[in-house]
Amino acid sequence: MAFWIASSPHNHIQSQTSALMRLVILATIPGIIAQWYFFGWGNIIHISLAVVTALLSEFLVLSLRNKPIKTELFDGSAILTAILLGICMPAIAPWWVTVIGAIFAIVIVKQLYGGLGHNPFNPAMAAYVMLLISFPVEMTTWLPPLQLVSIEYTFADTLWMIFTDSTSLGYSAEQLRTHIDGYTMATPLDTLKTSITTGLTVTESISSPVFGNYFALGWEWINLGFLIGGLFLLAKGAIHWAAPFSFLASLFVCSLIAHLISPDLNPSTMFYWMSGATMLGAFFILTDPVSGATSVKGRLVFGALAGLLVFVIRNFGGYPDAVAFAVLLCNMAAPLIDVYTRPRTFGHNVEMK
Amino acid sequence: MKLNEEYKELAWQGLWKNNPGLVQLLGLCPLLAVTSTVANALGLGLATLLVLVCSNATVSAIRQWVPKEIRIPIFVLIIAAFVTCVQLLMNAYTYGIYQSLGIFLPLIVTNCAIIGRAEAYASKNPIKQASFDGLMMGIGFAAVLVVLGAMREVLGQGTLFDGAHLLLGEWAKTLRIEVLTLDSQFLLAILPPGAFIAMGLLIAVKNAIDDRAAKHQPQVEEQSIERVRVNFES
Amino acid sequence: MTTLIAILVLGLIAAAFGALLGFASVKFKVEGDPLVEQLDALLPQTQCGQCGYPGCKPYAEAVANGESINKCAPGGEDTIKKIADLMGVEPEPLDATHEQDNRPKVAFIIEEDCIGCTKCIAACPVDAIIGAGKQMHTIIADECTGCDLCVAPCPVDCIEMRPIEQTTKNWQWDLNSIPVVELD
Amino acid sequence: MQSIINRIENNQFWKFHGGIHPPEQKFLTTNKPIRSLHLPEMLIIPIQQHIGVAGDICVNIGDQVLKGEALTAPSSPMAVPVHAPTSGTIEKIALQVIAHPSGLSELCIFLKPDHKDTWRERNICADYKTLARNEIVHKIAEAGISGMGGAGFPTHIKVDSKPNIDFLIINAAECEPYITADDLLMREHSATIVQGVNILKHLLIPRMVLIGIEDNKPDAIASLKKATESYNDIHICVLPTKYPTGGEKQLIRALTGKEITSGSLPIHQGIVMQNVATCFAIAEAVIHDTPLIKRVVTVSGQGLEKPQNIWAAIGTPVKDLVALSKSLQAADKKAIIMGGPMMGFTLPSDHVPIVKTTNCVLVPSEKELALENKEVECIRCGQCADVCPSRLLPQEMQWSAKAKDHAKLKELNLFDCIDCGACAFVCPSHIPLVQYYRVAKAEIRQQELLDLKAEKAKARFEARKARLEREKKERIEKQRKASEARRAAMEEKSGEGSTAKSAVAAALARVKAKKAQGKDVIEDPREAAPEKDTQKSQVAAAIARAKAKKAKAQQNEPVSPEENSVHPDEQVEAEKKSTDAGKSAKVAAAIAKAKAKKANSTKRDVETSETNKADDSKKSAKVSAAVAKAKAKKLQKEIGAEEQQPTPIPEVDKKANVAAAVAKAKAKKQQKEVGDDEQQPSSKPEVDKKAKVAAAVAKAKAKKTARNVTQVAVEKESMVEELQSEETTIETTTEIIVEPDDKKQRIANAIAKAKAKKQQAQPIADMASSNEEELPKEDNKAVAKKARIAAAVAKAKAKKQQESN
Amino acid sequence: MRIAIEKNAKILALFAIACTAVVGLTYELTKGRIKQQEQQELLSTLHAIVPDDAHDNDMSAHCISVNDPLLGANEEQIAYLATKNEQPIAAAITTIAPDGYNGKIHLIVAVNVDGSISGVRTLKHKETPGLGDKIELRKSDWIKDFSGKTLEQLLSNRWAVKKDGGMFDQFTGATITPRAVVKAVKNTAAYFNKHKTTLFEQTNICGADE
Repeated sequence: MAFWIASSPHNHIQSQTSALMRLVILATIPGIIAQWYFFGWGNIIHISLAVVTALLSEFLVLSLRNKPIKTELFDGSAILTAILLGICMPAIAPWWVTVIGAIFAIVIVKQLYGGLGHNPFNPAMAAYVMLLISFPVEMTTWLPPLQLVSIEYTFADTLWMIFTDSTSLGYSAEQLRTHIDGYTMATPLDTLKTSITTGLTVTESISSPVFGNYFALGWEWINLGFLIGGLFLLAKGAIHWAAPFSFLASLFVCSLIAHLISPDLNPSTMFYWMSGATMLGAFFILTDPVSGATSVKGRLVFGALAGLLVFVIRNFGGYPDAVAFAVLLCNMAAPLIDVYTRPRTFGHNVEMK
Repeated sequence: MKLNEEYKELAWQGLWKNNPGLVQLLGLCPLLAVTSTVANALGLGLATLLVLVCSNATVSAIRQWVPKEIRIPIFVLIIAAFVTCVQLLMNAYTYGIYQSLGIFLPLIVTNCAIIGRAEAYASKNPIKQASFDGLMMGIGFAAVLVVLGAMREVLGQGTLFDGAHLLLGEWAKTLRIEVLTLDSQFLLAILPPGAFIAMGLLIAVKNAIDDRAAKHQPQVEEQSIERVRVNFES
Repeated sequence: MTTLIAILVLGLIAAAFGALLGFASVKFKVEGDPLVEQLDALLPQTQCGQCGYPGCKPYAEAVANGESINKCAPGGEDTIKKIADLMGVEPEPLDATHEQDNRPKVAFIIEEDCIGCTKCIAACPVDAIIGAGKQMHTIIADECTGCDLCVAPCPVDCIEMRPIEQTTKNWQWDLNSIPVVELD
Repeated sequence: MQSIINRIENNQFWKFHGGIHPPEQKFLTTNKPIRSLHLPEMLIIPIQQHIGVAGDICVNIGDQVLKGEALTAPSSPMAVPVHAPTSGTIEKIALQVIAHPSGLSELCIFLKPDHKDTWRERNICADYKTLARNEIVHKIAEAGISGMGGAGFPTHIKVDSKPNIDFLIINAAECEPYITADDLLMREHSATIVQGVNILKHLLIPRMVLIGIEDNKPDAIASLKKATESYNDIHICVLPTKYPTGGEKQLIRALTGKEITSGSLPIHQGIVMQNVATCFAIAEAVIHDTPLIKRVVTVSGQGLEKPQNIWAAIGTPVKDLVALSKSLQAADKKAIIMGGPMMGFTLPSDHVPIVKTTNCVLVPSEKELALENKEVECIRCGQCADVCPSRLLPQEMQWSAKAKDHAKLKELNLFDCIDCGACAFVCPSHIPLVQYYRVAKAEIRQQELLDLKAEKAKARFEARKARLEREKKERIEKQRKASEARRAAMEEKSGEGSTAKSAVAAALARVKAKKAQGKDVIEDPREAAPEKDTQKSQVAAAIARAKAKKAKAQQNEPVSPEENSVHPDEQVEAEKKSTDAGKSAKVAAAIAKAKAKKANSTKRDVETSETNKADDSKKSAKVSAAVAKAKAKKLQKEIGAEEQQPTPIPEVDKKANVAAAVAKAKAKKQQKEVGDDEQQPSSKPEVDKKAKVAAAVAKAKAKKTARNVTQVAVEKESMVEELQSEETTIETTTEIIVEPDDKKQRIANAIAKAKAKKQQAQPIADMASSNEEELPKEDNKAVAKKARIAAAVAKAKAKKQQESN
Repeated sequence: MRIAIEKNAKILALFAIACTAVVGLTYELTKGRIKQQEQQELLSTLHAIVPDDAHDNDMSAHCISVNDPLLGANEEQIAYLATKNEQPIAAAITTIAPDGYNGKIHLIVAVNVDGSISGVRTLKHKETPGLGDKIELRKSDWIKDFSGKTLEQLLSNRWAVKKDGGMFDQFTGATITPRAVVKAVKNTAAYFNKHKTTLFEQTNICGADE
């Protein structure tokens, strides 16, 4: 007869890390749908490609490291990383870019640092940045929103494009990317940045059709999709409110000040919120607990710093969007933030009343 | 025989076991900055090698006359003198590579590998061994440079020995190998971050090889040693 | 000409700095070796001599002079790690020749057999044995470092090393060590 | 202060950080009354059930005890007695697995109830107010009351504190899931509890009495409110249910808003906290003179058919309680938790007895608790930090604990962790955080102890070194003075001061001295010493001293105080230096013990010597046997060194027994002095031959024989020794009887024995050489027999020789 | 103490003198060769942007120092002058494109007296390898596009990269670098046109010392 020996506590909340991951994956769906609606099948193809690559490379590394494959492979973290990376890819980027990115994210950024829980950087963002600086051409093959395309393309075309560099009808990426008015597509952020460098004012710049009726055609809805997903996660308690809140607030404050000072050179705050990867970053990247700060105070600082960095890089940096860079910089700062925002232990430094 | 053993050990130390690039991690700045192509790496490697051998020999030759307190300034003087000479010579005779190595050539002065060897080895050993040590350490360092350069050049440009003619003369143009034809360059490999990552991988590979070697080596059962008794009266 | 001036100027500067260094070397001479003290503080002070040195301090001195750091058997891996940290070197596994049962022990005198020869008293590096000639000896367990130096000199083999018993007070929360009672 | 009181009076309380809401599961037992006491077949009463030290057992096996009789007597203020929960017989006093997570055993008293339940005499005290304060405290101490909430701190110490108590807090929170023992106690015995509270109030005179209770116990609240209706100064403070409200610091924070500084006790801030069950026990003890012999235990869990609260006698095995509630668990797979699910520990055996701190026995069903370990990597989600009531950073501590970074752990205030388990409860990665902390805490404590010990050892080592140094100096000084005086005398006498001659004389003297030492061990070396030359006297003196010591040991002389008693004296001195009074007492005790034992044995010696000669000599025989054995052993060992020595010993024929000693001494000297000399390769065949001859003659040239012996017989040494200790001890005994008081004879005997041993070994050696290396065991026995015979022969011869000499 | 000071001072001075002497010697020995190398480099560049047969003077020995905000930065720049029969033909002006992607791009722009561009070369830059470095002749012929562009083109709106509606290609993925270069060339040409009359009258600062 054997007695069961274990350490207290003997009961446990039923939540699990993998369940948490699944919830986050679920929450990306509205954003992905918006992306699909505006930019076609490209991202969904990239997401699937990234997921497959990520799982394969995770499997490979886990078996090399003699880790329990069954539990760790499907804990959802690799899949989530792959999905986030896939979302960030330009819709018709070549397939190998995504594959390299996913491998980099899993093998170098995650597993080489020790696997889940040990990576100092957000794997998806690190991979995205790596791709961006390595393959700037491929990583800027943005498509115009479907409303603006000059050449209609289908799912098959996109697939063809991603894997062979041209559609089945022989159109090149360059042609696909051309607007109805003949311009090659860039993201609204990129367009704005270019226009401002050429001396145009914001109001002049945003007359371009890529800005649509509101802020950024297509992108605003995608951001809205991720916002909805993020709110869902908040409601479910899967993510902590502090980082997204302070990130958005800080971005808001920075851009508002800039806009008030010089409205010609700085777009409105809502443009900052609703373009680029702002919402994705706020609710899905900055809330990554592994690479972020841990305490509430720390998360507030972390988010605020990220917001400031996004604003600074978008305005003064070389790249149009900045979320990935800001996140990586903040990841680097996270341990430091943690040290300085350590809560006062109960019973220590008690102020004598 | 014994001397032979010593040289063997020196070579082993310099080329592998205590490699200045991979193990001591000395001189990282030029190591990471100029290794975007094999030609650059080789140029800097050779320059460093030359300086290392000369400085080791000189330091060893003068070691008896150098008081302990001022040894470092003297080593620095010697190294700086050699580096400047090498720089001038390269400027005069290999202008192309001199231009592409740019600032990193005078930076050899601050390459810790050189002063490190001067302090750790040359200042305590006879000229022959010291020169040999310099040679081996230099070759070890140059080898790491070249390997790193090759890795980055292949990944980044898809070529090998691109621009070698700047260093070795016109004939070397035939050395250029088109390893891969890339549609687009893998820029990360050429950029400094890529150098860090490649360096990390290189170190990891070396450690892995060492580990494997250590595992395959049968454990030598040592004789148990005599215990020393802390006994004051016997 | 410029070259000559350069030589002259550098020579002067060097002379000045050489003088400065010469002055500094005399003025700020450091005596003693605090490293030995720090090392000695890390060693377990069992004075057992298993490292091949007569006592912990001599071994600390030897380590400071380049002896390998993995010879302290009573200290075990923990001590090696601490020494490695202090010396800025990689920790090494405990020397194979010193590999032995590392559980803390105390000496125990089987009193019936003790003839009172005082040999063990002479051998004990920390004076943890008391007794007098022809008197039975006993060990002050609290002071015993478990070095087992008293075992060999005993002419009647009445000293044995006994592992310190595990009690509820010194239990280390090793759940795997809990003896599960097998019934029936 | 006033603002705090006002706030409390308005029932506005504070919040502490973190906390969790685990499923309460209290419904399993809340609606059933406490089942009355049930006596098991055997009560197992651990002698220590609280924090502090155990008392001394004051009963013997077989004693009849009455209910309530103290079984142990407190030996220190931190000790509380245990009592017999019922009348019966003490069956045994033995080690038994106790209620501790380690599953280790401690001393327990086994009481077999006689089922008469006869009380000892009791002094019922209707009005405690008539008693003096210290009388009440004494009563509480006598009743063996220690905190019944969990830690088990002796209550009499807590209640016997200095004045200026602001708050007396009664902990009725009972925040752990499943446990309803206090709840039920409050419902059924609220009046007694309030009596207990009043006694405490009487003792402590607090400004306010607060009863902290969670809002999930409405019945208990009502019952308490009713019982305290007439007391204005007792406040029932209803707190929201949150785990761990029942934690001491948490409850204080929640009730008074005060934060107890880390490392200090609530009493330092004018707060005393007692558990409700303790209050009940106090009332029982003071008023009804009933010691703490029973308590309410919740026996709960879905692994039981009838979960319930039981009045259990202290010492009832868990098995009985579980049996009463009908376990549903499979017989081959059991899980029993003592305490609640959050902080309780699993039991390795169901024979573990209930102790004073046991409030719950949990028998979970298999699906009820997450049994399998599903630990995955930490993703730094930070939920643990959110729930930590001590505001620690559990995940960072976890990393450091895994890395064994003790300095970092201390920096993170690991020791403020109260082991509440909230962090591990919420961890989505299912990391057993608390276990990591416990291990780390234990390791840190252990390390601190070791450091302390090392520090002490170092001090002692240095002290010893200094002392020896001093002694050596003194010795040299003494010697120098003596030799100077001698030389002066010599010069005076002879009148010849020539240096050459004196050098020769010195050399001669040295040789002489050596010989004297070697030949005649019995001679006091101090007599030989004056002949020595000053120049080399240092070494010689040291050797001489060693020899003198040895000689004394052999002579079995009474101890000369300046020689041997030095050590203990010095030790005592060293002890004093270390300023540990307790320790020096210990040392003194040890010495006394040793002395007593010695005295005893000598006394017995004297007594028995008159009546029984064999007995009389037994002890001394033993001693000499041991010495002889040691010598033989040493000889064997030293032969190796002797091989370096080219000179044979000519005197062997003359005096074999003395030769052995000489050889030994020389070997030792050779080892030291001639150590650098070139080794002369030993000629083995020749030696073998000689050895055979020697064996045949039986009058062995001790040294050479021994040399041979070592060559072959070293492996057999242990066996030989065994035989020797068995056989020769007895034999020498008989020999000693002949002339027990003759010192010389004794030494001779010892030497003879040594020889005998060698002889014993010799045949074995021969056998070994003929039978190749390995000897079967049976052969060994045969050889042993032979050896014995040979030994006897050798001994007889030795004796003869002695007599003839 | 005095002995130590004196000894150290002497030894260190000795070494310093010896080392400096060695360096000085090397310098003296290589001086000529280095000068020659640099000259050769310059000549080959100048030759590439101003055809040999267009002028009859030694351009490398005929230069003036110029400084103007139009030349990118407030730094001394050098203009090498080409003349034929003492008549101004062209000037090769070193200039800086300050708004490169990774800092300043050093260019040399040769402008004919009629205002047309004779040739442009990149001297030094830190643009991203693989993207911006196509301004190097080694990597791409793009820089040659400037050769032969006329004054009219220069003054038109079309003197810009295609993305901004001009006539010059930008490289895939990089607009900033070509934009900077195009702008710098335009500015330099503008500078030349403004000052061409005075430029050729300034005193030569190159050939003087040899």
